[in-house]
Amino acid sequence: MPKPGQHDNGRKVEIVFQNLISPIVLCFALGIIAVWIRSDLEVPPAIYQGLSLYLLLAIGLKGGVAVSQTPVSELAGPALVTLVLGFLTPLSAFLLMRHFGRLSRIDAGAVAAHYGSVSAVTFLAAIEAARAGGLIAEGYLSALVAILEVPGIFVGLVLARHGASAGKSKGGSFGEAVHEVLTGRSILLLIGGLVIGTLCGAKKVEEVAPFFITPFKGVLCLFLLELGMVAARRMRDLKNAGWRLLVLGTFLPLFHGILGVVGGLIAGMEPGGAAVLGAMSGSASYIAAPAAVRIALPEASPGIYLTLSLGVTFPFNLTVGIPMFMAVSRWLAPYF
Amino acid sequence: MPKPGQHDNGRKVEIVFQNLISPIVLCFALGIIAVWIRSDLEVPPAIYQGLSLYLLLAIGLKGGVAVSQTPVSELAGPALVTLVLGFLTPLSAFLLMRHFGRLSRIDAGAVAAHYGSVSAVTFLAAIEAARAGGLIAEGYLSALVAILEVPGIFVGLVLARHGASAGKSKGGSFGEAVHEVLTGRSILLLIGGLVIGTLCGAKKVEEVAPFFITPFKGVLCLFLLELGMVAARRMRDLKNAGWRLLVLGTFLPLFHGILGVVGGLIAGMEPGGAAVLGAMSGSASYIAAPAAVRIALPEASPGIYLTLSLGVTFPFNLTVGIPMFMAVSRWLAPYF
Amino acid sequence: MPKPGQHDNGRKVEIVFQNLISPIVLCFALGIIAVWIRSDLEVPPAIYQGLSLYLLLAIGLKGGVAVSQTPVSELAGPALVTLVLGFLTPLSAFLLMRHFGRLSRIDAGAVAAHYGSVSAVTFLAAIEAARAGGLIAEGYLSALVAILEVPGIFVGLVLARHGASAGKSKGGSFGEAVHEVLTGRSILLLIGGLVIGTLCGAKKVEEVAPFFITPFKGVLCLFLLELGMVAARRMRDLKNAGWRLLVLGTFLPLFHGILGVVGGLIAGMEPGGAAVLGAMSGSASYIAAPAAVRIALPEASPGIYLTLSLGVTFPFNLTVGIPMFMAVSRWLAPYF
Amino acid sequence: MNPTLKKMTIVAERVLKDKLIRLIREEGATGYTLIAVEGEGSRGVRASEFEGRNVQIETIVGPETAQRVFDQLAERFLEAYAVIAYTSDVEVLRGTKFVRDSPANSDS
Amino acid sequence: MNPTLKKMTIVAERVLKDKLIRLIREEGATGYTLIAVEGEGSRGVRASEFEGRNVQIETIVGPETAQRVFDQLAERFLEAYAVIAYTSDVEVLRGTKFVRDSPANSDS
Amino acid sequence: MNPTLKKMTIVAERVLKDKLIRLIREEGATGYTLIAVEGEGSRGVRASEFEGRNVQIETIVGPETAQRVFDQLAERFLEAYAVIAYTSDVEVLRGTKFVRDSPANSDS
Ligand SMILES: Nc1ncnc2c1ncn2[C@@H]1O[C@H](COP(=O)(O)O)[C@@H](O)[C@H]1O
Ligand SMILES: Nc1ncnc2c1ncn2[C@@H]1O[C@H](COP(=O)(O)O)[C@@H](O)[C@H]1O
Ligand SMILES: Nc1ncnc2c1ncn2[C@@H]1O[C@H](COP(=O)(O)O)[C@@H](O)[C@H]1O
Ligand code: NA
Ligand code: NA
Ligand code: NA
Repeated sequence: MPKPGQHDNGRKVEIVFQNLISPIVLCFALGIIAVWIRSDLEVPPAIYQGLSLYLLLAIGLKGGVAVSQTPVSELAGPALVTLVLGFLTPLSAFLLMRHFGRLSRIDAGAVAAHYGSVSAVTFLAAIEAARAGGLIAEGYLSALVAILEVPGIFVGLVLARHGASAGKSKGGSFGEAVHEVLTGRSILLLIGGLVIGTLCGAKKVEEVAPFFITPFKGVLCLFLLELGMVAARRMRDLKNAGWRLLVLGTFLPLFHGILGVVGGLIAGMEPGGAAVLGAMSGSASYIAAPAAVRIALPEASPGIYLTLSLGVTFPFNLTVGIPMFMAVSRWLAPYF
Repeated sequence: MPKPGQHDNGRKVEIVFQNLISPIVLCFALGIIAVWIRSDLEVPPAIYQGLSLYLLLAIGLKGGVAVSQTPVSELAGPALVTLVLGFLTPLSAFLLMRHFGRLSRIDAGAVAAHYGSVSAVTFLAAIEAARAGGLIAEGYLSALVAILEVPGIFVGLVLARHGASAGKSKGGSFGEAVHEVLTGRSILLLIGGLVIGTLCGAKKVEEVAPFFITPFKGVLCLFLLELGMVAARRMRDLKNAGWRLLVLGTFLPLFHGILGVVGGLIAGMEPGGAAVLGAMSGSASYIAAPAAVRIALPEASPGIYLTLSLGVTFPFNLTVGIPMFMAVSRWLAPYF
Repeated sequence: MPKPGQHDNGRKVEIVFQNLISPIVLCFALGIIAVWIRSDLEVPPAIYQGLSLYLLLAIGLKGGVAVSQTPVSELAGPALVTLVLGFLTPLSAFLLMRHFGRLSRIDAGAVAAHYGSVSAVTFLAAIEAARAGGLIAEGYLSALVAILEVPGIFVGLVLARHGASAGKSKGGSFGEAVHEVLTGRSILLLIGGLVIGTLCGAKKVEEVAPFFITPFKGVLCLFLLELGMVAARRMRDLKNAGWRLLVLGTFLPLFHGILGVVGGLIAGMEPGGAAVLGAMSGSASYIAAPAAVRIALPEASPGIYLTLSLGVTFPFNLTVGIPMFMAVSRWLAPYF
Repeated sequence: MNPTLKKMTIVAERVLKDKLIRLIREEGATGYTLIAVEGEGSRGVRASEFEGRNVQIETIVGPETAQRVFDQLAERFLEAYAVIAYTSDVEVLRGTKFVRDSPANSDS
Repeated sequence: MNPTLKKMTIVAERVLKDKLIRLIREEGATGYTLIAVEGEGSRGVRASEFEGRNVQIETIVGPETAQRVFDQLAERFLEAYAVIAYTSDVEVLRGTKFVRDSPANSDS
Repeated sequence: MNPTLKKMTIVAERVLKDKLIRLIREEGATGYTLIAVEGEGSRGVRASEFEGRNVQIETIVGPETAQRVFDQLAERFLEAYAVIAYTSDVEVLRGTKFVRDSPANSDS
């Protein structure tokens, strides 16, 4: 076992590089470039929706198979830690956004809902990075994605509502938002896939593996091409965001990420798994959260929460965050 | 060879279970649930059409390769039996719908056109069930799908027209319906794939297998997700259908299914193949038939024929019919 | 080594046949038939755009990997020859269209832009034909597609503009066309894929191979189904084209094709590679060129350039041209 | 210069697409625009998901053509199929392009 | 025979789709047609690409229903959401089909 | 309260999309809605299937903006490209939102 911190710098740089030069990251970059040079490239909305559907169902299936193969005793710790992260991270995001970021209660709650939830694509990129870096990431992590996706959104909404409930907000109802989140397509597909995977087990899922498992990473590339375009359009709004928000958009993923890594190691996960949990914890949702927030907090400004989650935190995690969580996890692992 | 009926019950239950706990059936269930909980899940129409296109072409290709490898002498019997089923089943459906179901001649003919034709997805699910149950199903069965698809529709239309021709019906012409059926996309893709597969043979189709063959079952899952949603929407109309139609919607598949199994065994097919032929015969079309009926019999009520074929018979076959045809075929096979 | 011309005829016929009876060509034929029999088959536009996106990115990726494995010294010759073809072929197309085809300067330039560029699908079909015929085609050929795609379009536009610049043309600006071509999605995806493939190298691209490489040929089949329909619609306009244009539509691919074969052999390519370069050189663009021409030369008639490139030259190459270039290349190779 | 014509909109189940296009062409329309739509009305009919959802056909025509198409729709399709149609007045850029029906040119 | 009704068009962010359909149904619309659209306005809001782009809802209604929907839109959605709405006069084939609102039948 | 404005509809080949959006923006439109359509007209032109089918642009504008866009279309695009355009009167919910053109505010 290497003494902590030893060859660390060399490896760290290498990991960063490994992470950046991958089809997934480069497709994201290609999407950004397409917007910058004003290309007429476009992924038809139907294709984009089809790809999301596929990715979410596939993540669920993989997670389900892993769950069916993991003893409950081994799952309990990580699941609990994930749940705790689902409550802690929106709270810290809310407080920082409110006091350092100077956002209104509504906007701070909206942002908190995003940072409390999880970005499935960041999760996937972290899984890949772990594999490329030779680290082991537990198969049941996809199940943790499902666990992490919901609570943070509710905590964010409750925080925002707490003051707003005094008659101010109209249009958005909390009940509807609950329904929206729980029946929303992303949760449905993720949980649906999870249940199907768990019920069917490895052998039966094997039969659909040539569609759901093997080509998965390639499909992710196509998806990231479009996501790059969306993020690039969001980045244009960065100039209106103010430096305080930009600082938080990079500090929050780091802070939550390291919380996640530590939590994962405490729960006894492998260094790779803890790093991935860090990436999940440090990521901000841009699928489930925006829809719920739009319903429950229509007065909150999407220009703030979407720009932060998609224009700042997502690319930050993809390029800096993930390799850093890997390095931190490697570095801390021997102490656990 | 097991004495007929011996371990039958144990196996039957196991087969039923095997059939129900599969990614395909569970994705169908997920679609149904999505509608029930009013999720905003939707498969974009373009994706759905793309999936159908893929499935039909792939079925054709596979069937074509099998045909190219099967001596004509071996094909002749099953093809003839299939043709006979294509005439018998719409007739029995018509008579039962007319006299027991108390439908008008037009509506009875419309329903007959659906039950006389075949549901490609039921066929596929049956193939999978056979494989999962360790039974052999002949490769040329896909070719029989193409044979079974057309005649039943015409018989149904002719039966409906027989009385209606007395000036009553306007708008829909039989000639147009013939054109619609024969040039309709489902037939075109199925026959087109069949011819391409036959001409190219196994070796050349091998080259496109990583797209058309290997991931096929996974694609089918996605398709069934949407089909579950469509069926669930149809099920809402069940309450208007009346108990007589519901009874027929489950009796017809059983009756036609057993006819198909017996026919298949007579033609010398393997027990698995006969069971699949049973499932085909017992299934009701919801791709080719509805379009043709809508053109030729616009007065017929889609609320009846679609609800029966998609809301009753399809889920019935998927869950009860197919395992039953397997069991019946196993049970009868020794007598042939 | 076989004496040139010896078993040639037998092999030639066999190659032609091999080329025609393939899933790719037959799917194209199925598309044509669908239009002829007025089927209601349609590939949803979103699917078609998704398929193009996939194909272009995949070609680029494959080319990039090949480039990363090829020493620059080996690439230089073929790249140079390709560039020369990119200038020669639009010029010859322009002169022939102007003087033999009797087109206006604008229309001749528009057609030249198409014949100077390259059809990615013809390239792919040629690659397949080479493989089926047991010939070796260099992996870096995809990179040459990118090199060949752009210059011919500009040469064509310049030729058309040369006279038109005298105030006549309005609406279309050359500058916009340059932007359109360089940022156009086809170039962006091709070059983007190329760069990603080169940067990532074989090992990392391997991870997305189950999506971008293995099923590629099958996806191509689906694409050709739609392309067959588009071409068939274009063929309807053939009667208005006049025999002079029809003659050129078959002469130009042959002429440019043989130029390409000879150029490839001079550059030291394998017979298979030279044949594919011939097919590229002989092909006419129908993705990048039409968009650029429509912007820069709106007065040019799409009825002429699209009908020629898609209704005449593409099917001609697919059925006659490619096998002929293979034969010519085999026949000439021993002399180099 | 910008003459007033009718914009006719027809929303119908997909299965009628080709027939409706033929109909409006025959009655004098010089063109049309097709939109893939979804919808719900009083009939709730859909031939099959596979056939796609509804189709909306928009065509700029002279008032006489509009009336003739209305009449044909009522006679041939309105009863048995899920179809609705309506017109509104539009002011068209270079409107002469859209009137083909010889006697109807002098639409009053 | 071809009575004049209102065609109301609502363009809104996708997330409102179900609510708006419920609203127009409740106010008396007998049906509607949905179109998937893209758009830009003064707010530039989009909940998420994943939710799809905007949705355009077109519904043929009597003038009273139209006014009520307008009022509801203004009260409940206009402020917080990206939504626009407008109406125009249309002449409808078999227009009786489109008026359901009992007292509003005699739209003045 | 619900002022009458113009709804301008432009149907054009895809390749013009960005130019047309820029045009209407420059002439004072505050927004627009885009629909992917198919169509046939007198020219039958399509740059390439790959580019997608036609595009329909709908924009709510004041009458002066509408006229200016009409003029620009006629001058710059009508001849060489497949494009049609028409306007109709619409009554808009909170219509002040849609009029930006400073001098044109008092559209007569
Ligand atoms: N009131 C309405 N407003 C707008 N579109 C309608 C309306 N009623 C029906 N439609 C459209 O017309 C189609 C057929 O209507 P129906 O014949 O009433 O089932 C529906 O699917 C809708 O797309
Ligand atoms: N002037 C306009 N003309 C046509 N559509 C518009 C206009 N303004 C806004 N829209 C549409 O309404 C949506 C919401 O607009 P807004 O609330 O202004 O952001 C936009 O995304 C457009 O689709
Ligand atoms: N009479 C018409 N009614 C509706 N749309 C039309 C009409 N004529 C042309 N179009 C649309 O405008 C596009 C261009 O027309 P054109 O320039 O005549 O080829 C067509 O592709 C149609 O989408
Ligand atoms: Na998070
Ligand atoms: Na049947
Ligand atoms: Na060329």
